[in-house]
Amino acid sequence: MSTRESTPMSHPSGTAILSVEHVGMRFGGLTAIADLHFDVHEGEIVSLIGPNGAGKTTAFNIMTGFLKPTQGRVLFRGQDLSKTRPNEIARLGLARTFQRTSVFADDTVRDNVLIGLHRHGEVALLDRLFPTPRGRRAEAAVRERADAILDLVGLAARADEKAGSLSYGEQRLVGFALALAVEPKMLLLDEPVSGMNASETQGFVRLIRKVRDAGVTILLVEHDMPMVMVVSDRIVCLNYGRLIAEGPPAAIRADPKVIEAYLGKSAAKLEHKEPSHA
Amino acid sequence: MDQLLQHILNALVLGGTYALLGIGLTLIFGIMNVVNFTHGALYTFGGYAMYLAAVALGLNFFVALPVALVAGLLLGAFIEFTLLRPLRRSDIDTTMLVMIGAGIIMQSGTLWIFGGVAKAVPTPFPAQPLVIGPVSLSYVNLFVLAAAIALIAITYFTINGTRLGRAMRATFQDHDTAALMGVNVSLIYTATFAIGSALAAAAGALLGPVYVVTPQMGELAAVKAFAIVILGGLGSISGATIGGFILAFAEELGAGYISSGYRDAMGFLIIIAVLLVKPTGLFARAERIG
Amino acid sequence: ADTIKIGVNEPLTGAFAASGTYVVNGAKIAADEINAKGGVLGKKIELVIEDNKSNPTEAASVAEKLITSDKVPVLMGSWGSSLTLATMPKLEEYQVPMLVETSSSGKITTSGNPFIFRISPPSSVEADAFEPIAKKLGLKKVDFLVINNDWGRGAAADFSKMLKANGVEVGLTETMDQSAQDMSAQLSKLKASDADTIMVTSAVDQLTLLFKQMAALGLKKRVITTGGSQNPDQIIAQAGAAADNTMHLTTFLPWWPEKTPNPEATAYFLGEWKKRGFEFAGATESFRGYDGIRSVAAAIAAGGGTDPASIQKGFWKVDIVGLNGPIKFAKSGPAGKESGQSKPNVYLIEITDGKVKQVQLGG
Amino acid sequence: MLEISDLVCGYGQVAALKGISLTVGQGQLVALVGANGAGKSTTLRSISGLVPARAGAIRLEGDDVTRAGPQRMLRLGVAHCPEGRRVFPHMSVADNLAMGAYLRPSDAALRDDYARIYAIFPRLAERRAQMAGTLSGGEQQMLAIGRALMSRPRLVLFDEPSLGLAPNIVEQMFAIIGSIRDAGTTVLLVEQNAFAALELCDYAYLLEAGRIVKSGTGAELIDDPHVRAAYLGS
Amino acid sequence: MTRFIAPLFLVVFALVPLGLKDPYLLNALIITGILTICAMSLNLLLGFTGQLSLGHVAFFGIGAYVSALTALGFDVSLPLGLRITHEGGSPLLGFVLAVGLTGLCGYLIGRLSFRVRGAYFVIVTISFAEVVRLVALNWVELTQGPLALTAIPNMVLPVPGLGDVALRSKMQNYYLVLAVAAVSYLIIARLVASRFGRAMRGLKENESLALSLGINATRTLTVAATVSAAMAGAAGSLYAHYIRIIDPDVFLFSYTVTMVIMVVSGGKGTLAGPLVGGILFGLLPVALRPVMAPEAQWIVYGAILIAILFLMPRGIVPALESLALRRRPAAETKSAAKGAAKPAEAGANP
Ligand SMILES: Nc1ncnc2c1ncn2[C@@H]1O[C@H](COP(=O)(O)OP(=O)(O)OP(=O)(O)O)[C@@H](O)[C@H]1O
Ligand SMILES: Nc1ncnc2c1ncn2[C@@H]1O[C@H](COP(=O)(O)OP(=O)(O)OP(=O)(O)O)[C@@H](O)[C@H]1O
Ligand SMILES: [Mg+2]
Ligand SMILES: [Mg+2]
Repeated sequence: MSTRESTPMSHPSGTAILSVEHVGMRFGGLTAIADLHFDVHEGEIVSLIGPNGAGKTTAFNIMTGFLKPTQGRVLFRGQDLSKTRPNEIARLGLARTFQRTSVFADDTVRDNVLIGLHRHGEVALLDRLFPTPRGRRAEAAVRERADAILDLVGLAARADEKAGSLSYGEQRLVGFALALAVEPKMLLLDEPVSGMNASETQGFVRLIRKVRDAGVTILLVEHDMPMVMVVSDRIVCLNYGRLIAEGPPAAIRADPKVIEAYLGKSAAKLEHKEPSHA
Repeated sequence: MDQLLQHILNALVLGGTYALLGIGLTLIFGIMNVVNFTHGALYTFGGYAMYLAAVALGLNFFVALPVALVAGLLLGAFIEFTLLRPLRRSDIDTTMLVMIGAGIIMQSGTLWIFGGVAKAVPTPFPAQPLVIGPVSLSYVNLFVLAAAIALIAITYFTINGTRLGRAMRATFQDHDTAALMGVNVSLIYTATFAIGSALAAAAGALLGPVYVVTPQMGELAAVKAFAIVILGGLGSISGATIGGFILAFAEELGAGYISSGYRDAMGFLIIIAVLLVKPTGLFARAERIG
Repeated sequence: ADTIKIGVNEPLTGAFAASGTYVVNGAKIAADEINAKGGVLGKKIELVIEDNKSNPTEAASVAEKLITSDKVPVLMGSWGSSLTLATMPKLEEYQVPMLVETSSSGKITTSGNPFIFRISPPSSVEADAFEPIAKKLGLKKVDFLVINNDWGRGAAADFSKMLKANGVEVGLTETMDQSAQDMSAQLSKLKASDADTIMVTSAVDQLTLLFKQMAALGLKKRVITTGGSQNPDQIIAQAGAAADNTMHLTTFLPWWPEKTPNPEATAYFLGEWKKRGFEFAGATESFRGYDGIRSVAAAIAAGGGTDPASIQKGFWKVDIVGLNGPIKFAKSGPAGKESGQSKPNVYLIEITDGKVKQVQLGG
Repeated sequence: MLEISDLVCGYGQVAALKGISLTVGQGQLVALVGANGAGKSTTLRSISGLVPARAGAIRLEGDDVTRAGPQRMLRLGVAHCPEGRRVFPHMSVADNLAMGAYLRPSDAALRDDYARIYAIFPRLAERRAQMAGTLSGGEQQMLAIGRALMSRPRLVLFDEPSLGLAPNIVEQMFAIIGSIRDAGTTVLLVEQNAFAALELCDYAYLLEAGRIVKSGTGAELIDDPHVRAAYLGS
Repeated sequence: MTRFIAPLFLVVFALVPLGLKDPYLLNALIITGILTICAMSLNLLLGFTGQLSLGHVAFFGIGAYVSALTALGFDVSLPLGLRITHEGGSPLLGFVLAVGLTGLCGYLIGRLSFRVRGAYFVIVTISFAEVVRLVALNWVELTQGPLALTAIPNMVLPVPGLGDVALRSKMQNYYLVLAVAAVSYLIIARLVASRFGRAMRGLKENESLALSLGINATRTLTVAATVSAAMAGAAGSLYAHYIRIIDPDVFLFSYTVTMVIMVVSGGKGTLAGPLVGGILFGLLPVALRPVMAPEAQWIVYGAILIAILFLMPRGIVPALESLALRRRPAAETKSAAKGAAKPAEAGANP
């Protein structure tokens, strides 16, 4: 179950930005994750796949401090996250989206992003208590940033609507915009394209590539195999909380263990469809 | 030693009454998510209903009790129908405030109708206490404890073991989806509030004869009920029961051995302590993120 | 004006509603009686009754309203001590006198407010009156169980002092919250103590509960209540046999009008009380309102004017016989700014077999 | 079996459906595809009575059910498996399934139904007593599907049933939906996995911005250049 | 439109005493003003962070006691033979200490109780208030317990050229309360408009999402609790020096209920809401008093409260806002009404 030795070689340039070190998580009698161990390198897009209930979201929750592992630890840019709280982790530059749509439902889409940008427009107490020109300028700058982010994800037209009234797929984009607002060094995306059709998914692939090219490392959980295969530099596969395979897409696609536990017959289709995505 | 025994016995009896106070509220506050400021007034209502049935109408004590309970049921249904139903989609603070308004009206109405002078409800139980060695206990308290346990058991079974109970839980977790399952959501709202109210009224009807009935009797009772419900974990019947006993023991022993001036503080100190150690209450339910 | 207004500041809603209503009913009887006899200084008196909601802030506001909007030259109020204390700065501000009919806190007459005239006994006065009785009863050791407010605390302090001075041992002092219904913890503790007597101070509702719970716990000690708000008939009706053999310090004996200091007035008051359809039980509390208004009327008559200053002067000249003894104000508090305090009679009664009987102490 | 004509409905001031008409024949599997926000979920919600129609009519086997509430629709045999799982989080897996059979509590066949659902999704059998809110996303989706089937519907409305499911389970799920149809149950399917849905269905509608813009057999839509570009990603 | 409510109120209420000479009404306005300050401070918690404090009266009461004891002096013995004697000092110092100490209490309560949220926070605050009340009641040596602190001096302000001026008249106290209210409003307004305000909003709506965006829940909520408590403490201090007697009844639960009524009826989470609700429910009892029997006053009070919420479930100010919106071109009106199904909302995952 340890295929990880290959990674340093396949990524000679990369230093590990995130290391998951022998993490285990138990809920009562249930082992959700057992001895999970892998690295993500700077600038990579890595996918974490596995059957339903394999422990992917739980792994995200551990990496972002929402759960404390019962065993092992996570390092982000060399820093141990064991005692770090979720908001501090976000400030360190590790942002995430949620599998379940998660937006500030009563606020407009723009206000959502503004909340995400809460660290910007840091103004002095004086400017806070009295509406000084400096304070106003800072405010305008933040709004500009928010609009830029909305433009990027393609929600500019919906900026003034309540996030809660958007359709499911659109709310997922708001979630992504929120994560971008944190200006992360690394993004954890939990099923970002669920609820999107193939064309929308292609648009999203372009989007995350753009984000990656801007220097953001990406760890992706997704069940949309065509997308995973086309976008990932490397794939890590879990089953019952254990790592069962790790490697480049082609290897994973062909791995009998992965096919058996996860891909099913669709593995065959993937090969056949891949070129059309590239 | 004798004193300790007596304190423990007192606490058991008191715990039963506290548990009874708590379970009505745990339905409405814990399951329905309505911060029910009429709980105290419904408790008072039960006391006066008992007074009217037993003293004014001259009914037998054991007949008057179910009469008061049913009166509480009907009043609860009426409150839900007129005050809560139109605000079903409003947020919790809005309904809380409407309940505050209703509570004020009910309490002042009681004062207006019955005056401020306390009323006593006679019980058929012997005045002489049951003496067991060094400790003693009144029969009426014993009856209240038994009735409380019975009501708690019935409620527990209704919520956890029946189709109605399942529909209640489902409705307040996600009412749209419950409607998709074929649940008559409006009926469930009314029924839940009515049952919770009936339990509050039952507590008043049982305790009214033990104490006296006054327009203010519900105030302190309501605050304690909130404490009990939260101590035990929102929406948990067994939690509310245990919470009731914990509070009773804390108060009884606190007053007996620390200071009676701080008697009512004991319960609250325990609550603060428990929540600091276990922020989700004693009987938390599992949540997940992401 | 052709009437003289008297402001009445009482709790008609909230925790003390029952008591405030009793006092107001007594006050109305007095006002009607006075007016039927032609009023004071040739003018009818008019009660301006306001509810202070059992809340000190409201009590102060009500005083303000009565004085400034209704222009009353004199007030009666406000039942509870904290309610009375809250109105006192207003009296000073507007220089208007007030008759205090029920409150017991010592502070009311010792803080140097010359506009205060009180007919109810502070607990120190009650304790002094109890002194000879205590000796005769042969008390050895006394525990206290008191309501946790100024009244209960004051009683515990003053009675303890007096008892200790008389060589009586003082044991525990337990308190109970004003709205508490279950006192079994305190009672169990008292049951286990070695005192022979428990002195209890609280209002009638809580006393009823106490006696029932004492019976349930099998607590059989001598019980003496203080404070005069016991309303024995209600206790008998509601606590039944549990109230038997309890003793009560009281200031009014409506059971035997002939034994009261002013039999004629007592008979009239009780007659009216009954005529108006009130329950006899309330008379023990409402007589304060009756005596209060009569005292105010006497002050107006004695002062000879309807302005606050004349009435204030008039209070010092009041000398009438109330339902519970002579009403005559003695100076109390810092020199130059004394308040008036009248000293009523105090009696000891006992409940036996559901009947009230006076304990004759042969003195 | 189901006939919708000129249906208009929406939320607040927004009209999400601007007059759509579609027909689902008895025993058919009809797919409804469209972009995010097109109004697919709204269509299903208005059929099951969660969102009231503002204009137009919904007919079930000829009877007008435009104003029927969710309870009545379920009694008539229409089950709705909602978007985004919507399981009852603080109830066990078994209780959630029991809620699915709420309207036929004393049916003797209930046991078989549990057994059938557990057989389809063995993971649910393992987690019978677990609180549904703590299940993983995919597990919750399985539960939602199972729950909808518990009412033994004659018409099922599936809203993105493949959402969050692993590829092998998705495959299995499409097979199940096919077999439901084959067993005589009518299905109206909303899916983002448009290719699979169109391959499986008997007939399909394309919804854009609250209007039906195209309809035809699955194969016809798959071959349509606009559909290919906008929904199939090729 | 509702932006102008606060300045309008300020101007109107600054002019009121010039025309109004009735001391009773002035007194009612002063009390209302003090309670409105409390309501504004409660709104910072309830309206902007979504945390309901049903123990807010604790801060009001602590402020009152701290200020009164600072002015009156005290002499207490503590365990370990310690003894603290304080001679009595300036009421202004009392005010400053009241603000500081209640702020500190708010900070500590915030630190402790923001580990719990929602209903649990509610009960921790109720418990805190109840414990504080019982301490005030039972620690007779310090607080005189139920015997009350009396003869509290009026507030004293240093006025250039005049030295220290005791605020004895109603008018002076009125303007003092108005000034403190205005400053409180300004502080809250700026706080809420800042990035800090955005953090509060995020936490209120979806806490785990807010955390994932780097919002520091504990710090944000603690700052809100501290500011909120300090303002309630300031109001308590004003109260003590105005009424001039306090006893443990300043911790009455009904004051908290009044504050909640003011906030929610006016519109929680809006700046002007507590002002509108405060004035309305502060003066309503005054208006009802002359027209009906005491019990009926309460019943009408409750009925009006219910009627307001039936007509305007989100409160008066939000209702005015959406009325103003509706007047504008239809395109802009994505109305406030909450829609039916909300896909993102249901379920356990916060
Ligand atoms: N709080 C919890 N309590 C109990 N069990 C839990 C809890 N959270 C997760 N689990 C269980 O742990 C396992 C892993 O869940 P997780 O959500 O990480 O799966 P996943 O890999 O993200 O699956 P999916 O692809 O379906 O989203 C599941 O079986 C789930 O039921
Ligand atoms: N609760 C609501 N309140 C207000 N508007 C809503 C609400 N739900 C949906 N809408 C709006 O109605 C329109 C249609 O939404 P619907 O959910 O039906 O889309 P959909 O086709 O199912 O999209 P998706 O594929 O993203 O689920 C969208 O513009 C959406 O913003
Ligand atoms: Mg997951
Ligand atoms: Mg949808």
